[in-house]
Amino acid sequence: MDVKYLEGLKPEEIHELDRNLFLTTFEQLKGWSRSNSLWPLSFGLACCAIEMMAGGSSHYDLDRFGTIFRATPRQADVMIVAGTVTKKMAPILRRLYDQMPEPKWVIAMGTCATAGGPYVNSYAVVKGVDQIVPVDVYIPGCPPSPPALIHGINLLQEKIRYEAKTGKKVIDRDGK
Amino acid sequence: MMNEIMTSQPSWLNVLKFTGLGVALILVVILFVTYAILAERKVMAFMQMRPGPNRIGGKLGILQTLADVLKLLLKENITPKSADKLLFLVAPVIAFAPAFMVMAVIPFSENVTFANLNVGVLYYVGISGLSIIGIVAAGWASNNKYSLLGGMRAAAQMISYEIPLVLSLLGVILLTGSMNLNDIIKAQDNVWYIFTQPIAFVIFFIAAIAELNRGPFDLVEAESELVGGFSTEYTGFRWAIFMLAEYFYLFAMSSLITVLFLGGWQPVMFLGFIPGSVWFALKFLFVVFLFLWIRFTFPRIRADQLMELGWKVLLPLALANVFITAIIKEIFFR
Amino acid sequence: MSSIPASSFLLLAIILFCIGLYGALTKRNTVVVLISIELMLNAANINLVTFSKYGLTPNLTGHIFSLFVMAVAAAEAAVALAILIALYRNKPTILIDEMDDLKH
Amino acid sequence: MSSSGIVFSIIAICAILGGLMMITLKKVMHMTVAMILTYFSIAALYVLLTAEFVAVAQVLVYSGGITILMVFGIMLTYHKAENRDEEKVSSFRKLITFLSVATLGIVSYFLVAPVDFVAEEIFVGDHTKAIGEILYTNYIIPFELVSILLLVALIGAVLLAKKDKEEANE
Repeated sequence: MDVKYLEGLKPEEIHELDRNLFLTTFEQLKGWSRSNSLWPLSFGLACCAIEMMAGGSSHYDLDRFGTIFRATPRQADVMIVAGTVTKKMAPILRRLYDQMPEPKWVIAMGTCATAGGPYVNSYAVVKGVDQIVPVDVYIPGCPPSPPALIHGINLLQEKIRYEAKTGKKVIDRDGK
Repeated sequence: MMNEIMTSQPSWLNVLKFTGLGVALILVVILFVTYAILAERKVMAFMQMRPGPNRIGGKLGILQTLADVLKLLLKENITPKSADKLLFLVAPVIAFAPAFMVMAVIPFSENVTFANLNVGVLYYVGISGLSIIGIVAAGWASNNKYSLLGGMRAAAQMISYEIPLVLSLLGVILLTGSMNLNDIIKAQDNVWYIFTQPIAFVIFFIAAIAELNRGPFDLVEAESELVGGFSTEYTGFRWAIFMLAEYFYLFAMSSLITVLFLGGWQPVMFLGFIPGSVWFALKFLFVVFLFLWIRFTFPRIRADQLMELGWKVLLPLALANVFITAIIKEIFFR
Repeated sequence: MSSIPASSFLLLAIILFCIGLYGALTKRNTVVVLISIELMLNAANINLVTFSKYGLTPNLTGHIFSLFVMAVAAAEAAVALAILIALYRNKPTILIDEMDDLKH
Repeated sequence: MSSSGIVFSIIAICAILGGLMMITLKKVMHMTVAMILTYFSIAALYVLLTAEFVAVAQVLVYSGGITILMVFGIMLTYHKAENRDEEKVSSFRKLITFLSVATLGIVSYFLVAPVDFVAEEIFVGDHTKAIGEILYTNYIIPFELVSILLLVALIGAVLLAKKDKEEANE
């Protein structure tokens, strides 16, 4: 909420105004709706994608959390980077990320997407997808099992709700 | 109602009355759409032996669609840089408006019909054909190869299946002797047309699935080949309007099938004490369930198979049905 | 209903006919020329339907004739577009005044 | 002014607006969409003239069928730089055309203006049924001829648009 046009207020007071009752409730409502309908872009790169598919199918059922895979980035909210990102794939990944509408999130699934994984010494592999796009949740494992993916999605939901409720960032990228 | 409004003096009361009626209907249909989407997900989950959405709104996930819609409303709306801006904005409206217009002729119960047209059936078919233009325009305006292919496929598919759809209706119209939907319901006093016109029903149902772009004929937005079809470039609420139009058509088409083949608000034998609107709702929900069932049971078919089915199987069958119905009517029901 | 004079329908038909004629004469794109011709046919149809309601001997013949006109228009559009596509295959242009192979 | 008068004005404005947009817009696709407005308004006009069957046929044939055909025609052919091509038509030719068309319009206006027939209820009840009966008694031969015409047009269009065998093999 932008209330900076009110002159002569201390930063703390502005912050208080930002978090007043009505706006907070509305922010929380936004957080509730966004966290409960996280539509991932179906974007599988390697073996992690198989686990992601397993997570989407009957036994683990990601649909319980309101998570349905979308084929087009224009209708997706979260990008699950499932697998090794090669340097050749990196620009395409970045373009897909840019095509997603705000607000958007990224989950780095598996050690490859987190930090390069077993291929960290390869000349062709990006050492962690966070060098290309801002990552919200890292899921360890090689590959992580579907429960781990579900845990990651739950963490992201929690993060969205926390940020909506308190107005703080979980990861402060600007260093404030 | 149409004649009333034409002959009356213009007054604000009339404007208010008809706007109010329209808004009431749109609210009912939006309520249906909300829960049809949820039902789709829940029924699909049930058929695939999994729980489906169950995190918000209790075990049944009653608030799931609400969250989805709210999220789509709050999303950023992107207009691609190379898109045709004007048409990109207008296309969802062109696609949506006919979806609501077709509901004017459908008799929901003995008393609730918005316009009792003499050409009700043809009106439905004609107006519903208009939304193809919205879809093609969306595909063209997006300036994206997938969108364009999806739009062209939509046009080809919907035009080809409109022909068997109309021809299968002819059997019903022949037996009734009228294109008025109220007359068609009254003619089903004793026997529903699903029993006297079984071939027509099957053809109509298959053609209806193709007209609605639902599985197994959802080639228009086949994810594995066309990303998102004509709506690939649409974000947030503009995309939601396309979805809304699709589910409005589901509502309208299910109502039409109920009216044409299942006797509309006519009760089943001995159960006449239950009001007609309840009967209508029951039959209508059954048809909707049938649509969902078929969608989750059959795999998507190829584009050439789709065209072959339409032109080489359904069309001759529908023509034969018209021919046989005409002969039978001439011999036995003269 | 009788409050609208017949002349207002006829006037609308004239305006649409003139727009169609202007389009058919000035546009170079074949598809647009076709659309303009369809508009002219439509304007004629308005007259037919108007005189089936107004006039000395109003009857349903006007409706029937407008239906025939529509059928002919549909046939014309289909054949014209087929010709356009066949021509386009031989000479990639859609501009109507460049289709002059018979002249040279 | 009664409600039908207001409705007529709205319809007429929509129809003329669609026509003018068709003349002025640059892109062929936009022109086609503008035409749909006109076709649809004309259908509404038929409803106002109590010709429901003709109105529905208008929507089916024009707005549904012919327009989609045009869209296919647009998409199957190459449309580059519509703006430049339009400019090739000299403004002198445009002016002359406009003047002659306007003259035609004005002359026919003076022909039409004194027409003051009264509307009559030509038929009470089911129009569609009456049309069907006339079509199958008085006008049966034209009706059959039209069906043959449509069949010939269908076959002709398919043959014309089909690729030659050698061409397809290339």
